[in-house]
Amino acid sequence: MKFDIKLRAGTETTEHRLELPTGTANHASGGQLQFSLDGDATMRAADWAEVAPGVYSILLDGRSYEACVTVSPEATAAREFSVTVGTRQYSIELQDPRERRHGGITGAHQGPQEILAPMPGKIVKVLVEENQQVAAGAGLVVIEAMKMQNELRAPRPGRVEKVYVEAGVGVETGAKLVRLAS
Amino acid sequence: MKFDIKLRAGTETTEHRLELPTGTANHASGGQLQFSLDGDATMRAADWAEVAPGVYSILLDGRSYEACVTVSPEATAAREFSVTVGTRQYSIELQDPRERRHGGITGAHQGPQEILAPMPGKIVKVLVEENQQVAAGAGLVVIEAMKMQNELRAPRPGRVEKVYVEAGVGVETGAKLVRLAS
Amino acid sequence: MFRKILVANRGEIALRVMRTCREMGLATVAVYSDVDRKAPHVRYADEAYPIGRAPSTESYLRIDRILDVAKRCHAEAIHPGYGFLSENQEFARACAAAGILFVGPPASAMELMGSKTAARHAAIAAGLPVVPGVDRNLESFEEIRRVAEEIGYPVMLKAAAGGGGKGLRLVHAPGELESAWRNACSEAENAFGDASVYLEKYLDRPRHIEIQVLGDQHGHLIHLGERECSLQRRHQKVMEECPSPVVDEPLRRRMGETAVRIAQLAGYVNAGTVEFLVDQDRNFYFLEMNTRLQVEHPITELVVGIDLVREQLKIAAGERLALAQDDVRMHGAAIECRVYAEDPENNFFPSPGLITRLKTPSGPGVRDDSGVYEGWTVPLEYDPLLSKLAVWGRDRDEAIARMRRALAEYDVEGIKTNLAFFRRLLGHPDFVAGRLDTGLVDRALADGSGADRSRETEIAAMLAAALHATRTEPKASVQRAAMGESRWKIAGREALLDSWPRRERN
Amino acid sequence: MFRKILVANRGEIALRVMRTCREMGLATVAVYSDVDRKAPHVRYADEAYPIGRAPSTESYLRIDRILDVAKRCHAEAIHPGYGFLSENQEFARACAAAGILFVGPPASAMELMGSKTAARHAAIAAGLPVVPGVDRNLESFEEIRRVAEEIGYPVMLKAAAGGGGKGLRLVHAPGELESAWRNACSEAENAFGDASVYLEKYLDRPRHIEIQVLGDQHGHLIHLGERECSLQRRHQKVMEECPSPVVDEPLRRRMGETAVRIAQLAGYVNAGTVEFLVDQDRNFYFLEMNTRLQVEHPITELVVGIDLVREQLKIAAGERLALAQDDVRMHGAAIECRVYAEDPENNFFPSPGLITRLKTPSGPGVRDDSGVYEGWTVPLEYDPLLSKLAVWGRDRDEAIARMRRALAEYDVEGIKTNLAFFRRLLGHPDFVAGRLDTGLVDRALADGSGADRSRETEIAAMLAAALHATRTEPKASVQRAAMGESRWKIAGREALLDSWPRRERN
Repeated sequence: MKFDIKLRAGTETTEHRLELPTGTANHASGGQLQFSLDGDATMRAADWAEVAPGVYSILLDGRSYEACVTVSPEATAAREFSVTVGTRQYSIELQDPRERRHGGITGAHQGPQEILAPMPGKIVKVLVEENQQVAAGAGLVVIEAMKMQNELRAPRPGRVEKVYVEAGVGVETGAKLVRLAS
Repeated sequence: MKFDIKLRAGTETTEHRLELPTGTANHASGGQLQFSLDGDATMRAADWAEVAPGVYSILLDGRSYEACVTVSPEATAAREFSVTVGTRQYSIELQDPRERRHGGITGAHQGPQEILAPMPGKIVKVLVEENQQVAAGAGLVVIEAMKMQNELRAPRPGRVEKVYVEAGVGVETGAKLVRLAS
Repeated sequence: MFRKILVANRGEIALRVMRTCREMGLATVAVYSDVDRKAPHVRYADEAYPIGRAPSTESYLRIDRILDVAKRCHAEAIHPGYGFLSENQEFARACAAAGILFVGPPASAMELMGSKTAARHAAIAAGLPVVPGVDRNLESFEEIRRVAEEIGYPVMLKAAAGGGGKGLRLVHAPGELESAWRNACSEAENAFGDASVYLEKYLDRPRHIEIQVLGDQHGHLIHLGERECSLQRRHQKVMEECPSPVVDEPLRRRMGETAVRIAQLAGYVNAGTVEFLVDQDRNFYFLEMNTRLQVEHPITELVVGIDLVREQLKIAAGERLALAQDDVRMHGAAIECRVYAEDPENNFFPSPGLITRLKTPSGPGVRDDSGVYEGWTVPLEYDPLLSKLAVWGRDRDEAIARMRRALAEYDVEGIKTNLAFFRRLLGHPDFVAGRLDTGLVDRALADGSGADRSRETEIAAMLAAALHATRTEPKASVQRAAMGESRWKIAGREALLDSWPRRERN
Repeated sequence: MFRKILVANRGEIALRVMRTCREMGLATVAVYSDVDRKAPHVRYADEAYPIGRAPSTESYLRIDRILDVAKRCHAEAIHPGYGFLSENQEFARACAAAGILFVGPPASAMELMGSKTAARHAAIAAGLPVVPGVDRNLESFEEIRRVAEEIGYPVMLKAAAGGGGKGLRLVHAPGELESAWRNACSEAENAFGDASVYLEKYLDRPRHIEIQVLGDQHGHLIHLGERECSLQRRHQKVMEECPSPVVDEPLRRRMGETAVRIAQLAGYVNAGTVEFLVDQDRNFYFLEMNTRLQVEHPITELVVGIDLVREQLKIAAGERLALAQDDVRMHGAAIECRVYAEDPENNFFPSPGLITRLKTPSGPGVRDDSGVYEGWTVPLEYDPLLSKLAVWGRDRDEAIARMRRALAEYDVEGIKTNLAFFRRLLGHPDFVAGRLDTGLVDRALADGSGADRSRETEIAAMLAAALHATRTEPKASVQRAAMGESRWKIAGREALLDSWPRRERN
């Protein structure tokens, strides 16, 4: 099996290709595996064991890692995971090379930008009107959740093309709030 | 739904009949339910919620109970559960009345008695031979598990009809060790 | 001593109070809103009764319903925890009227100390030090502006009825004053039903140090030393420690005596906290009194070895304090981190939701006062405090090392938490050196998370993700099978799926 | 200080040692047997290496393999925990020969104190009190019988190389002597590879009280007070407390000074424990010295506020003890329960297996040093100790109340544990009154579990079982579907199943 991987650590993203022999991990809950990273000709060995659902103990040359794999709440791709190893957190997107050839990972979207609710909550106040020009950092909407009011700000300057919400309504994570035209 | 229940608390066993309206608990993970116990004409109400797989929070007239239901390791009947409520432990066997009519719960078995391994371990020593007469409390077999040697004793006097094991072999929980004839 | 007590709260503080009740043999009664049926405090209590819908104004703030439950189930006392009704005089009075013991100060003390301006008045009249400012509520913007000019910028706007950072605004320059005033009034109105604000001089990098007091109904008042609460974000405490690195025994005695005098002025009974600002020259100024248990009470418990909730309950039952001031001795050092459901990488936005995995720290010197469990859905209606993680060490260095270890053991998945933020804060040189002030948190945040990458760790992460993807996909096929396909057909397709990457290798 | 340490142990003690190592910034190395690949100590360590098959003689007792791992990964020190190789002189010598620090006493001290008869000789020679008995190994049954007659029954047979209750036999009358002797020899041979036994006078209801000592490599030795370990079953400690209810300050000083003298006789370095029997008149007799950390060390840590593992590591690195005898102060009271995988309702048979659910206690004053997790399969090859549950309270009563509360919060499903037994023991009037002796556990057991029934609790249990049966059965149908049946057919059959009990009602 081959995996094309986008790994995000903090603000940095790197791309990798990981190869595992077919059938690795299909049935057992642990064992030895061989892998090759980024086209390296020599395979490396690792020892793995699933110690709880989605939690993998991995020994790499004797070093002990524990990785907790969950499906990202904001996952858009089918195989996008949030992985915690000790105190480090990664966002990992897997793709098989064939899929990629037929479309694959697209670049960052340009043009109008949707401002989404970062959490569920209640809209307390809408600070802008449609067609209004806003500077980067200007307040757009105030959401209340968990007894805190949080002001969402414009990530860049632009024109408010659409306002989707009004004060008093409840929203879920990822709900569209405002569309900014560039 | 009706359930005929055998409830064991410590060494005491009592029998009960519990009636719930059909469909109770089929889909939701909690709610209100009505029940009648032991043929009581008036239904009582309870509030239930499954807070973790197999763990039920139950409010009975406001009193809060938490019951953890697991399948007994030594379960012989299909619906035999080990239930922990707070610090109390019960063994509960459910039967529907129809099944019971066609066979049901049988009484304690008389005649020869199989002595079973109470835990997995290694047979260290067999203290009896076939056809030997033993008194109640006589040592039969010594099993070692978790660094402790444990002597299994005869629950009643009798003749050793069969010895299934020999020193050095490993046994699983419930493995037959010795058969005692009365 | 009474036999049954209702805890008019939820989350970790309800559990923490119930734990001591159990140790004292008291029956506990929980109340819960619609979204809290499966909440830990409902599971833990001996009895539990519903009191309304999710918004706290329809449940945990409903005095009528809570008292109704208390009467129906014959609870003799009510512990309010903190937040919700804990500083509500009306509630204290209603309890008294219903013949139920309120575990807290008398309504009169709450009234005096509940208004920051009244508390300032009282302190000034008694000759005690307060932060320069005005000691009356300011109603009009004109008045605010004039007073701000008199005192000199920067100034701090504060809600008179406030607490918990709500209705607070720091104003650096005259141009910012009006919008800050509007926001503060509106937040104060929302949070406390009272829009009154007042004004104080803003001190440069002050330390926020508070004194725990304890008084019985027979006039005996003592203090239990200080807690340093200078580490704040948005005027909310995030991490506290005991003792304070700058408080020595003479300063502790002076601050403690001042705190006891303030409590005496108010006729204070039960547990309370007197907050001070301490400037760079170690002068201290009375700020306000919190007439309830504090979130950070565990670090005092760890260092003085006294269960504050147990003392609260005994005091409420009319018992005399068994402790004299000289019985209070501090041993070692304690630190508390407030573990919140919030996303430090996204401006600390709240992050309610399902906890899919929870691994909590334990072992030597670690105390986790949690209010959640794996499988619990943290509701969006309430405070985002998941747990108070506290550690004790023989000295401050041992406590810091232990907190780092505990934070490394802590893992919460499914929702975001501020654990990673604490890990960073505990490594900040100013924190390690004990140079604490209310701006340190922002400086630590500004330092950035750094490119602390580890190739081997990343490999482990990628292997785990690949293994997980491989292992979870066949299950998806089985689900498909349940929808009407033959298991054998699926098996054939899986074999195909398995083989194509091999072909891809060439 | 060294930088990397190998922990030659498993389970809760390996985790407990690694926790302190992490706090001190030391890299930790685990070793594991085949059945321990998923064990908590492997998950917790920075590095982990396999050392062989499940039986400890092929893994955790393999000095060669452990030293080989240590050399390969450049560990500078080895902590042996307790059990396994912790009291093995050969191991200590092999470490020294390999240039690796052994965290424990020198082999010479281990040798002297490791033989109970040699230790007795030394104590007698120094004029210290010992239990009447013979101070040499007895090889023949004839000799045993003669000595037993001399001392007078009851007598206690003990393995010379023993510990942990193995090879111990109490003999009340001459008729029981021979079979007891055979069993003791055989158990001693199995456990320690040495069949030697010796004989002691059996004291009537003695208390088992031990003193913790700590000595550095520079000749500085102190004691850290006592632990009461009188609650035993089959000569194994089950619950310990600190301080002892019968030890006052003068007795503590005398026992402490005696313990320090014994340690000095042995040239003792690092942490060790001197065990005494204390009779009804509070006379104390030296019993033996344990040349390692004890299972019950947490209660000393809680009461004196000193991390014993930290001290062990600093001593091993050659540091001087920073503590003088006067720095050791006891605060409050602590109790420990040894949570074992064993079935109190079935003669305490071991109960290894899969832990299907694990709920651990926390909150004020509770310390759970666990070596298991939910989903872990407790192997049958090793000690059944799952966790050391310890609590601290301001006094003994508060500690007892807290332990009861903690035990009520503890739930382990899938395997049997002795938790219910502890709940019963903590309610026994003799325990509550502090009347402890080595026979109390058996008396508490004999009192029976009582018919402590609660109808409402039983109703809750039955409702939960019925709900669970109802909710889990449809899943069985889905599994059937995956084997080739149409989902729709199943749905039809389920409807039938659901409806028939209704018909039955008539």
